[in-house]
Amino acid sequence: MTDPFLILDLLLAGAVIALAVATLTVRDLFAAIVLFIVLGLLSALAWVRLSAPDVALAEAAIGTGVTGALLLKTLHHLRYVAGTLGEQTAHGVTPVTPVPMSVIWANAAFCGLITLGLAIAFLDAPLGGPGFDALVADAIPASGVDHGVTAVLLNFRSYDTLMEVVVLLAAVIAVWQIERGLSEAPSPDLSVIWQGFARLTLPAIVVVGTYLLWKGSEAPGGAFQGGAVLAAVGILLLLSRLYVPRPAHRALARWGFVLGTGVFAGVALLVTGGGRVTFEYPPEHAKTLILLIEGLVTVSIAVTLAALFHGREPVAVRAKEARHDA
Amino acid sequence: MTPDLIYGLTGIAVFAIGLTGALCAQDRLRRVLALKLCSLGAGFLLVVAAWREPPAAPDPVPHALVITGIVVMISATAVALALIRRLQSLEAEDDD
Amino acid sequence: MMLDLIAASLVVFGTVFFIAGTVGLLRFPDIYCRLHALTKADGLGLALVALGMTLKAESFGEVFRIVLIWFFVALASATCGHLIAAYARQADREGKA
Amino acid sequence: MTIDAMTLTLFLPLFGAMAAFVFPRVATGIGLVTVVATCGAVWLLALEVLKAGAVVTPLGGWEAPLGIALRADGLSLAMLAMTSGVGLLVSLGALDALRDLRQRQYFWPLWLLLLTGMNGVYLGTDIFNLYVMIEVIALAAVGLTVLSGTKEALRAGLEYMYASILGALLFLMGVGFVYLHLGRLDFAGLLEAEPSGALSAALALMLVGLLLKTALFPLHFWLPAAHANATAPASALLSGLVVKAALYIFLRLTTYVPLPDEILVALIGALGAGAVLWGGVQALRAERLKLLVAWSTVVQIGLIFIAFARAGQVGLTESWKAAALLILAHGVAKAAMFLAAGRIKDEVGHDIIRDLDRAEVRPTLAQFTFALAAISIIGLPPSLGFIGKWSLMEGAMAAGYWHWVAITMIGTLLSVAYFSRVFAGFLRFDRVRGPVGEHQGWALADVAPLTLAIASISLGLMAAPILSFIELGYALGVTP
Amino acid sequence: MTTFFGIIVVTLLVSILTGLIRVHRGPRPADRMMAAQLVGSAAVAILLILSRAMDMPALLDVAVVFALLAAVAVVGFVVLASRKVS
Repeated sequence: MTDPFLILDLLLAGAVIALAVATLTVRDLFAAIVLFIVLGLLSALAWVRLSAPDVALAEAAIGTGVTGALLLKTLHHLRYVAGTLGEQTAHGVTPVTPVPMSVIWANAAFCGLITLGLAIAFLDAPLGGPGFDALVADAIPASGVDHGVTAVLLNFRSYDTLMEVVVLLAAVIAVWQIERGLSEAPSPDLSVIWQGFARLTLPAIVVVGTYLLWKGSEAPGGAFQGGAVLAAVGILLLLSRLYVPRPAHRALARWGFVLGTGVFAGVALLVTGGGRVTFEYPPEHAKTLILLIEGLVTVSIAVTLAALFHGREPVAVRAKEARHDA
Repeated sequence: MTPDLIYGLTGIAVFAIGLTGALCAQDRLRRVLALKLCSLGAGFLLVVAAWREPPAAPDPVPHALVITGIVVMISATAVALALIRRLQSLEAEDDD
Repeated sequence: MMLDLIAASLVVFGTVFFIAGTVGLLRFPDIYCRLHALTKADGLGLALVALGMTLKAESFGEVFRIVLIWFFVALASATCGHLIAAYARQADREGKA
Repeated sequence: MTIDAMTLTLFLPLFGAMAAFVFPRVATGIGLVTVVATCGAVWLLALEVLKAGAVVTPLGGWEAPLGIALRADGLSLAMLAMTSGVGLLVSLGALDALRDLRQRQYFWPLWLLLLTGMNGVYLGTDIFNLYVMIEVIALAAVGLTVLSGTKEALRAGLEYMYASILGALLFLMGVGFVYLHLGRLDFAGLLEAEPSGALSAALALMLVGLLLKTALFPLHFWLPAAHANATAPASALLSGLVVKAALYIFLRLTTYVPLPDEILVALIGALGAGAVLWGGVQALRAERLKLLVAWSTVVQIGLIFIAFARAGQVGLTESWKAAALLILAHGVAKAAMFLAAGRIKDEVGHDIIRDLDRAEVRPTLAQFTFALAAISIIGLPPSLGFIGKWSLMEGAMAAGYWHWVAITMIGTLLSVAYFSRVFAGFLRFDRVRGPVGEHQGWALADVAPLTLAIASISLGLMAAPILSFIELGYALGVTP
Repeated sequence: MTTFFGIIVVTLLVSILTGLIRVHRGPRPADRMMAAQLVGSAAVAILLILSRAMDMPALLDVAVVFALLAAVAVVGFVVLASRKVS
């Protein structure tokens, strides 16, 4: 009899492809976003099957969770602005001229050709082939942490990781530059039950985020996953308007955004000297330094992701400008 | 039929679907979704490339790369969505 | 062996609840009935599966995490059931008004 | 703590960006100091490269392929020097051009992050790291594009964003295929690799992604609107510097992994020819000055790709110098031109070409600057643009590729034609003009573009040292 | 036992996929969201079982995150959807 896990893999793969098609073809945008979120969850499951729990965690927390919240918020904003916020809403939100079917089919055929070429190239490549396995195994004892992915992210390729945090910083600066103003939307009417929920869950989420961060040095977890889970707290606070950003909070927020990048880059520079180059942590302090960097980067990631969700610099703007920013 | 083969082809298909969507989709939000699909496909490919037949452990480097890619992608998405929101606000103002 | 059997039957029962929930979600006529099906499936199905898995757990840490997961899902599902029902009722009223 | 020049080149703008963001009130001061300091770091690095040939730093002490190494050679230094030099002058120009407090606050952090990203690209030797860097560049560049906050700029910025993300994702997919095939991601691994199907697929994906980011015809659709609608200093940075980062990666990649077929080389040349012709015609039809300048960027990029293909030889071993010269020439001249166009628009109040001669104000110096920059872009001697074009045509003639010569000549004629539309607006005196306005004459804002324009011409006289400098450290030779 | 777990997981996955029809069909946003919530819970169950079947305790952490995010998504949906149109 066939292995049930093979059936599982085939089913998951089929579901992922079908969901990808459905995300782009379903008429209602809200449905498209929900399908996309489900697609993210199923991809995370697939990555679990490929023994990549770190990636599954990151995808679930960032690629699906925070992204889903962002997409829902944007859709809500667009429909609010367009004045079509209702149960049965317009399918798209931006005015479009319909594309002729011929163009779509030509594009699809073109992309089909690309797929074919890529599939052939993929099958041609040596699967389970060369990699960094041996190099990483040799270098892990000197890295200061026991978990491969964390060692790669924060030691072997920490330059990449620094730049990744810089990308987040660039994003939040760009978003603040694009949008501004205070949220004018009324407080949502959430009942007592929600308050009980918030009182119980918010601290629990904080604990889970910290746990993920702390666990990263020996098992799947780490700064990005922990930061994303902490960002979920921020998103819940913003959504329920338990916290409302004010212009006075801007300075603190700015410090929050640059804290992780600043410390990361600062440590990278401070360890130089005595024959060591940038990013070369002294082996005896490597673990401490990595934990320090991870901790502060987590804080920055959480603040930044929450700010990206909020999506505007909290400044007082003139009434006319603010009208449609709500 | 090993998982890497199945999911590798899945990744390529998802990437291609996203590519088609990015070229054809007209709605601004839908184009963002299409681009997210592309990044998901690339993630699949890298995770598959890292997979080794159990009990061998997978290569951690591509995993780290995918995590970086996910974070980079949400930054780009956030900026694109902020642009879309702002643009919609400005366009709505014009219509009044 | 006995433990295995109990764990397996718990997991099977949990799965049956999930299937029942899905059927309800698809077949029930309106949103409130579907909500009813959903919360049952969520709460009971996951509780049974989690209970089955605690019997198979290898360390106390695993048991703790499984209980935590069950707690989260139960709490979230209860709250969300309430919120969705309130939302649907509000939308219904506005629709009629 | 002893920090080498290479690290400084990367980290100075990064710290500057953070400081400028955290202290918005003094952002301008921080920004200027940082750009000057970065120029200094590049200068120190140049001295090291002159002495040693090529400088390599394995970051974290981990040798490639496990770690990431930074490498500086003649070519990367030429790009770094152009970036920081042009960047400094554009920063000076921005002092006057950005009058809105909010624009000033956000210009500096975004521009410094952009500088970090570009410096990272020119020093990078790891293709995944290059992916992250082009994303840093993309986000900062989009932020700069929409700095003016107008609807047109936002629309153009969104299109630019889509193109950028898609280009970067194609590149990422290519990185995935490289890993699948080689199990490593550094340039040295690419150089040693045996050609194969998976590698060709990887290269194709990465190159198409880069072509999209560098806006080669027909993937240029996003460029004109984005560059024409940004504020003047942002346009100068986007057109003069940003597209060059993707071009540079293209140049490196095609050298390390030679294109497998002559037909592909010819195809790239043909796309370049398409860009020259189509961009030229569009520039002739453009109604606004900044749009014309943006279309001329499309033309120039096409020309650079003709230089890639010129030798018609697999591996591009001969043609890269002409391409590098054209990249440098265009970077300097186009920045000057956009700043001058911004000044003209600022003083006249609009930039509609047809009505330029009817303006009541005559921004003489800005017009003079524009004309000087145009000399380099058209490719008249003794400018750097002329040297680049000349070495392109010389090689093409020597190899008997007369069609590339013909395309280059047609492109030159077209550029003379579309720039004369502007000069006609500058020079016609037959209409009755109003009284001369107050901005006329020697304003501080004109100094920066004028310096750039003069540099673009006088650098042509220094072509020989530049050529020997970019060859330092086997820039594109056997040992990376 | 592993085969048994495999069959259970496949059954749960089939139930998820059937539930997706409701996401696709709607008709109301709340219907779609409910179906998504069911998918989330079933995915948590799958992860619980997989963590034993594949012997990867780390999957329990993934399950915790799944459980949290389902809650955040639904709360987000309700809050955003119930803000009044002015």
